[in-house]
Amino acid sequence: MQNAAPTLRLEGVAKSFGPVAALRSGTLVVQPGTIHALVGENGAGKSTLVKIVGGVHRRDAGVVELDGEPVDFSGPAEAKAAGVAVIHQEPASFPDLTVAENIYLGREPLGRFRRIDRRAMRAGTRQLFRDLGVDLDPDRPAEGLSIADQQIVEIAKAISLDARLLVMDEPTAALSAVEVRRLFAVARGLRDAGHAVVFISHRLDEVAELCDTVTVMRDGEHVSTDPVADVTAGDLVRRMVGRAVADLYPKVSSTPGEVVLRVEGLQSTGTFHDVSFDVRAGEIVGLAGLVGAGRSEIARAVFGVDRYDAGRVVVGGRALRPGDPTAAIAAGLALVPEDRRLEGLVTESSVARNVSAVSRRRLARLGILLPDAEARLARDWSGRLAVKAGALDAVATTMSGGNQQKVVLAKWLATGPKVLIVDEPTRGIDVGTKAEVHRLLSTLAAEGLAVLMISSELPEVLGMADRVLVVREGRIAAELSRAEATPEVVMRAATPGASAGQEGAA
Amino acid sequence: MSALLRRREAGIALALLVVIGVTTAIQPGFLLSSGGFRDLLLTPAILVVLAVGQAVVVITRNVDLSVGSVLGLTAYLTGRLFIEAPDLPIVVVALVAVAAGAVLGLVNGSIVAFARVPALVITLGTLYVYRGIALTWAGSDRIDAGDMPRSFLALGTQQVLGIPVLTIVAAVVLAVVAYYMYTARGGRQLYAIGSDPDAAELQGLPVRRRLLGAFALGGALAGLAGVMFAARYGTVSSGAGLGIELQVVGAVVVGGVAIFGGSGTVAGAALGAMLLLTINRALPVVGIPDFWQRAVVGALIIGAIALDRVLARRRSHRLAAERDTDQPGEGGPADREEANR
Amino acid sequence: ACGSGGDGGDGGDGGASGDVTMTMLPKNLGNPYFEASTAGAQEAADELGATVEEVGPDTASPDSQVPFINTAAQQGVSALIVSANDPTAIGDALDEAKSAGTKVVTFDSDTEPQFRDLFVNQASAEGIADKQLELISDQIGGEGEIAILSASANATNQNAWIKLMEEKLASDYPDITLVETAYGDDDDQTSFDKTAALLQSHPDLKGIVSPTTVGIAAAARYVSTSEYKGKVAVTGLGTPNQMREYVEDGTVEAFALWNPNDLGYLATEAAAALVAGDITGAEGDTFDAGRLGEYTVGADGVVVLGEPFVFDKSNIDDFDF
Amino acid sequence: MRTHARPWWQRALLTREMLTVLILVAAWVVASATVQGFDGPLTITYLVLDVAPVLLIALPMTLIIATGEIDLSVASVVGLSSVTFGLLHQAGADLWLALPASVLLGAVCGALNGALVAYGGLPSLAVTIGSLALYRGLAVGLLGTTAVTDFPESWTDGATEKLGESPWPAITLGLVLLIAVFAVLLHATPFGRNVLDIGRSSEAARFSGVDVKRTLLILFVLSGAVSALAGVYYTLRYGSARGDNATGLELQVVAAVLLGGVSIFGGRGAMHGVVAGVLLIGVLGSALRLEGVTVNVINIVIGTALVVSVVAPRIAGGLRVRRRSSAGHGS
Ligand SMILES: Nc1ncnc2c1ncn2[C@@H]1O[C@H](COP(=O)(O)OP(=O)(O)OP(=O)(O)O)[C@@H](O)[C@H]1O
Ligand SMILES: Nc1ncnc2c1ncn2[C@@H]1O[C@H](COP(=O)(O)OP(=O)(O)OP(=O)(O)O)[C@@H](O)[C@H]1O
Ligand SMILES: [Mg+2]
Ligand SMILES: [Mg+2]
Repeated sequence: MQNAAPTLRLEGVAKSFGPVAALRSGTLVVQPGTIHALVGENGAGKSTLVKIVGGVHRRDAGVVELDGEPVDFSGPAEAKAAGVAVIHQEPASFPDLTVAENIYLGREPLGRFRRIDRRAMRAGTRQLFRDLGVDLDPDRPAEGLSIADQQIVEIAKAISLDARLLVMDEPTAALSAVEVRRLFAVARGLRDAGHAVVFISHRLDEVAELCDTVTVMRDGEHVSTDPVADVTAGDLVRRMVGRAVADLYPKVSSTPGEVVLRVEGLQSTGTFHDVSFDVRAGEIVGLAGLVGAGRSEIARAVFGVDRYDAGRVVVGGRALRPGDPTAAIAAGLALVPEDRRLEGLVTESSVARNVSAVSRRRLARLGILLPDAEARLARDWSGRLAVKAGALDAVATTMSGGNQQKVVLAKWLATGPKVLIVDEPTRGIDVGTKAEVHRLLSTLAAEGLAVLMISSELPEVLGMADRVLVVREGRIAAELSRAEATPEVVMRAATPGASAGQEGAA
Repeated sequence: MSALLRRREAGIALALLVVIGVTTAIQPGFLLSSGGFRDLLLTPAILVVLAVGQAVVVITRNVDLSVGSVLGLTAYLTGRLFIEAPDLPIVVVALVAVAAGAVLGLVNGSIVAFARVPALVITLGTLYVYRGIALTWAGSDRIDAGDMPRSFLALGTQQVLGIPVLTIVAAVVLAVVAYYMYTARGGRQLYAIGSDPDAAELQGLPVRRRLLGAFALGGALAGLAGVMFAARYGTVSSGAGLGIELQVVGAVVVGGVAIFGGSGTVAGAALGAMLLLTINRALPVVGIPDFWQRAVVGALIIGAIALDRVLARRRSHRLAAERDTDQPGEGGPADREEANR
Repeated sequence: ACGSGGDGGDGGDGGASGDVTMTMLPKNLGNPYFEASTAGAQEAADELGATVEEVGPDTASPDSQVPFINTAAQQGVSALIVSANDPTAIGDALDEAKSAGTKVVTFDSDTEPQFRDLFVNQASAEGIADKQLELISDQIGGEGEIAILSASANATNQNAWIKLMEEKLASDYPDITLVETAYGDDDDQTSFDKTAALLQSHPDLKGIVSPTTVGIAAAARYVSTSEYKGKVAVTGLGTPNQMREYVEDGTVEAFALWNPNDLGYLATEAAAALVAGDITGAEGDTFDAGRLGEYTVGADGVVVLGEPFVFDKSNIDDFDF
Repeated sequence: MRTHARPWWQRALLTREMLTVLILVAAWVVASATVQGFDGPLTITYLVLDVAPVLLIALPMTLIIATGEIDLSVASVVGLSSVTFGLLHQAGADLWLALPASVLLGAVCGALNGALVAYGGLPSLAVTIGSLALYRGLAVGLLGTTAVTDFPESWTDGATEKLGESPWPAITLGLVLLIAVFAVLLHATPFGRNVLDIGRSSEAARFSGVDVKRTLLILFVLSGAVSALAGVYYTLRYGSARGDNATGLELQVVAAVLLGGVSIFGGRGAMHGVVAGVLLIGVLGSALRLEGVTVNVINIVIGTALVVSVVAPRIAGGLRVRRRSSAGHGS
């Protein structure tokens, strides 16, 4: 159809972070005047690809061309100058600056004597917001903006660049329906003006509605590229998650025992509402849902690192003091958090120190903690979990993501918990290690541990859980038995758009 | 936000007015005598200039503890220049001292920006080094009033239309820097860097260049403060400005500049400096022995930081509450259905 | 010289004629008053064939002199000549030095008597107090409010003079009231600002007495450029070089001081006499102090330089220190 | 799995702290050989007596900086405790009562700092600049121009008394004991591990059940109490309780701790490094003074050492990283 060079062409682009290969072979061709969808599971490498296009990361290998010209950006400023506007998945706004300043930072309209023309800036911001149909005060600080509003600001910023290529990494994850419609209108306007747009979303209905072409990625590699009209949502899901599930999920069946964890009417204003469920000994309960649905917040509140407004958490028959992780640990809770590098591990510390982090008090004799006791515990647990590290005093930063994850698991298992909450236990972990982690969880459950597993990877939830709770927009939208839980049913329950018409049918 | 900040500065200004008002009521000469009025304006001039420079550095999430030593060095340099080269015009001498200050600031800035090491440690180190250089150079020598030209010393006390020259200098510095911080792209970028240094890199801002600029400006203003010191006090020994750094940081903090960068204004810092020194002068007048002054100043600093935090908490609570009313729990899905039809 | 100095010190009074090493320790460096006294010490040392080295802290805080006293003791210098920042804080260190064989002479500002062998006093405390009251009384016409601008709140010598002045005022000058004593910490800036505060808090102030060279210069500078010039008298103790400007422009009529050069000279001569064993510091001991003639040790081991000298427009240009 | 990647001697020697220790040893050896009077017995006596306050305060300061916070009010607490001790003595209180009372007051001062930082969430740098002025102001205000000096000789002598015929002051025993206590606290207790974890990632520590706020509060209380103890020592050593005692000491303490290899960002630090850092500043000062070098040059040397001690590892580290990445590029 087009003879001109594509606006963006990536061929075999690769990027690794230490041992993690985030992108193995990224391939993407975006024609001018089209909206191109990029879909794939969590961790498929979409954001990494986007960051390379936006000059945030430098690729390890492969080709990147803009309008047929090879480019190699050394920084975001260069990409911007070359006409690439990117809305990143995690917006980085400056909380102390006003909304308008955030949008125009570094390229403020100048008046006389090269001074910032605030009136023009405000007017420009208003116009942008009018186009997007939102009502935001350009003069309010970015601090305290909701994720949705932050996203709007990012979108406005990107649009105001009037770039030839606009990349949007999950821009709609937090937007309301009205905002989404406005955004789509703006995106179509850009397309019709001949700009190229890349659109990333986990919502396949949005893809169908907005996009012309769709590229599927899996495990850092390109899977397929088709006109949207030629593929069904079912095809896309299959391509995204299609892999040999049998090996990956060595589920050992067990008979659930007593209820160990009971959550009653948990509520945190603006985040989740009326969340009630329980987890039995020997049972793996999966918590499925879209990114941003509030599953992590629920887990954090249960464990006590976040406060909540109402409800209670009962472990082994006794209510926990809210907001007190120490009490939760004493009661037998363990949380393997979502963000390994920030919350799960003290990355600057050694394996031994990390493994013993929670058990220290118990290890100490007369208040003195002997290095030997620490080393013994660490050797014991890292052996059982087959942690691969040079030595026990290897610093956690030097380890692969999978091994880091095992260290976090080891740390919590060493406390002998009754309930193990794992949040995205295999995010960013290679397939082999993934299977090991699954086997471990399965075995532990079989030994009587109660496991609450949050995962954005459907196959993982379906392959591992005895029961699946689906969270949608901060509420438990469905509870499914292992038999009931098929990818289609879970996806429909989880997706705000898809649910209404079809829930009854499921 | 500017409305809130304006309120913050208005608060300090109000406190300043209250202090002046109460003191004047007890001792009318504090404000109403010509000397009282002059000192009210003149005394804070040097600290204001230092606070303006420090505020710019603190806004970028750094700090410069070496300003007292830079002041000492440049004040002595000023005197020395008058002795060594009596024919040099005053303006040239002042410019040389300011340039020297800028260079010293640039040294700090380069180490911080290029080696990516914490400014607190580096400027603590250069605090010792610069002071050591001043001591080595000056020894027991002291610049006396007689060593400097009358016309220069006159600047220290002279008034134009009833306003002391040094106060005018401080006001001009404040106006220029405030204008830059508010209206220039570079100024806003300094705020952005302090607000979130990583995001600033991600946005492709010239972080290094801006940091160098901020430290150089801080140094240059400390140099200017050195010149003002020489003019005002008429004597300079190697100890000039000893220990003033904590007072400067205190003034900046009282003035509402967050120590972790990104917020606050130079005008606030200047008001903070005026408030601290005016309180200092007011206490003996209202009958509190001057021994207690530091305690009052310390309580004031702590109170100011705590107040800032309370205001910030209240603000973010309010913003969060707004968010909740914007997005009622049921609204989202309903809207979405509608959109998808 | 340094090397053999260490040996010489061990014997105490052993080899005075040999290598006599002395350490001059002013309150702090960067003070022209002490620059002059060190010059005097140097002159005396040259005449005696001894060596004198000036060391000192950068601030006049109570404990900052201690490491330098310790160093002198380690070096085993023959004598230590010190102007004390605090009457007791350096006492132990001086004791240590004395027990290592070092002779200790205080000058300008004394410690408690047991810590030193000799105190070379610039003038008797009474003499200094009287002279300053005489000056201020003359300048304000014998009546009105006055204030004192002192050095640091703990300065021994200043506090002694201030106490004597207060007593004398009560008894001999009934029409003069002392309304406040402020402390400028011997810091230009502080003294300057304190002068401003004094003038403001006391609108009827007629005169300021500053018994410290830093204070009087700062006070004079403030007054010289203010509305108070010619209305408020400034006097006290100052050096001619610092005060010349203000005497010439009429801010200051007259002020007093001894010659700090002579003070350093005398202290060094006294120290040498101690080292040589000519005197022990007992009352009635006499020694020859070079160009200054013969001096006698008074009660409590005090040697008095002489009466303070008054500088005014007529004579100030004859001096350069 | 092996417990350690490198043999013990490498682990012990190739550390940032050991660098300070080695420089200290080198400085000592060079000074003994070349500086007249340095090898005498008085050197040790004076060194211990002079560094004692800095050393004492540096112990809790190490823990505080290891969490990524700072306490600039320590010298003012020294002053305030000195004044309290003096006033209590003047009021006729027994010194055995005045001593714990002063230390308790220091703990209260520290608790105020700690509460504001930990529970108020305020930046410690700003808070303690404020309390630096506040506590000093109280100290100076309480005593005014006066000083309390008439302490019983048995007490003042105790501060400088030597152990028998040796050059070591008796307080050495107390110092060594406290160093040992703090070293064990930091290196061999769960509490110390928590402290370092907070410095490295307070978020991860919180997720591991560490009560970050309580830990910070405890550290500031410790800092206040030990500073107050140093204040009593100061008072007795100089025989003089004054409001301005130890003015400016806070920057010396911070400089010594950083020189000892503690990271200002927190998470890294060892007691032997800090002790060596404190001693190094003492030895340099002592040797340079004996050489007749004046205070100005000593300032320059200390300041330069501080800058170099943070920049040098950074440059070395940067080079290592760059070399590794360029190697990766080649392969
Ligand atoms: N800082 C914040 N301010 C406002 N809202 C927030 C903030 N963080 C999260 N939220 C909201 O809270 C909800 C839950 O988000 P969260 O990312 O925890 O969900 P999740 O289901 O755990 O997703 P993920 O798969 O990414 O872990 C979302 O609606 C999000 O918009
Ligand atoms: N800075 C980094 N360091 C180490 N690993 C990283 C880094 N950034 C991404 N990864 C890893 O690279 C992989 C791909 O991540 P990426 O963010 O590109 O996925 P994605 O497709 O955008 O997923 P999502 O849909 O959840 O946004 C993941 O395994 C992730 O953990
Ligand atoms: Mg992504
Ligand atoms: Mg989550």
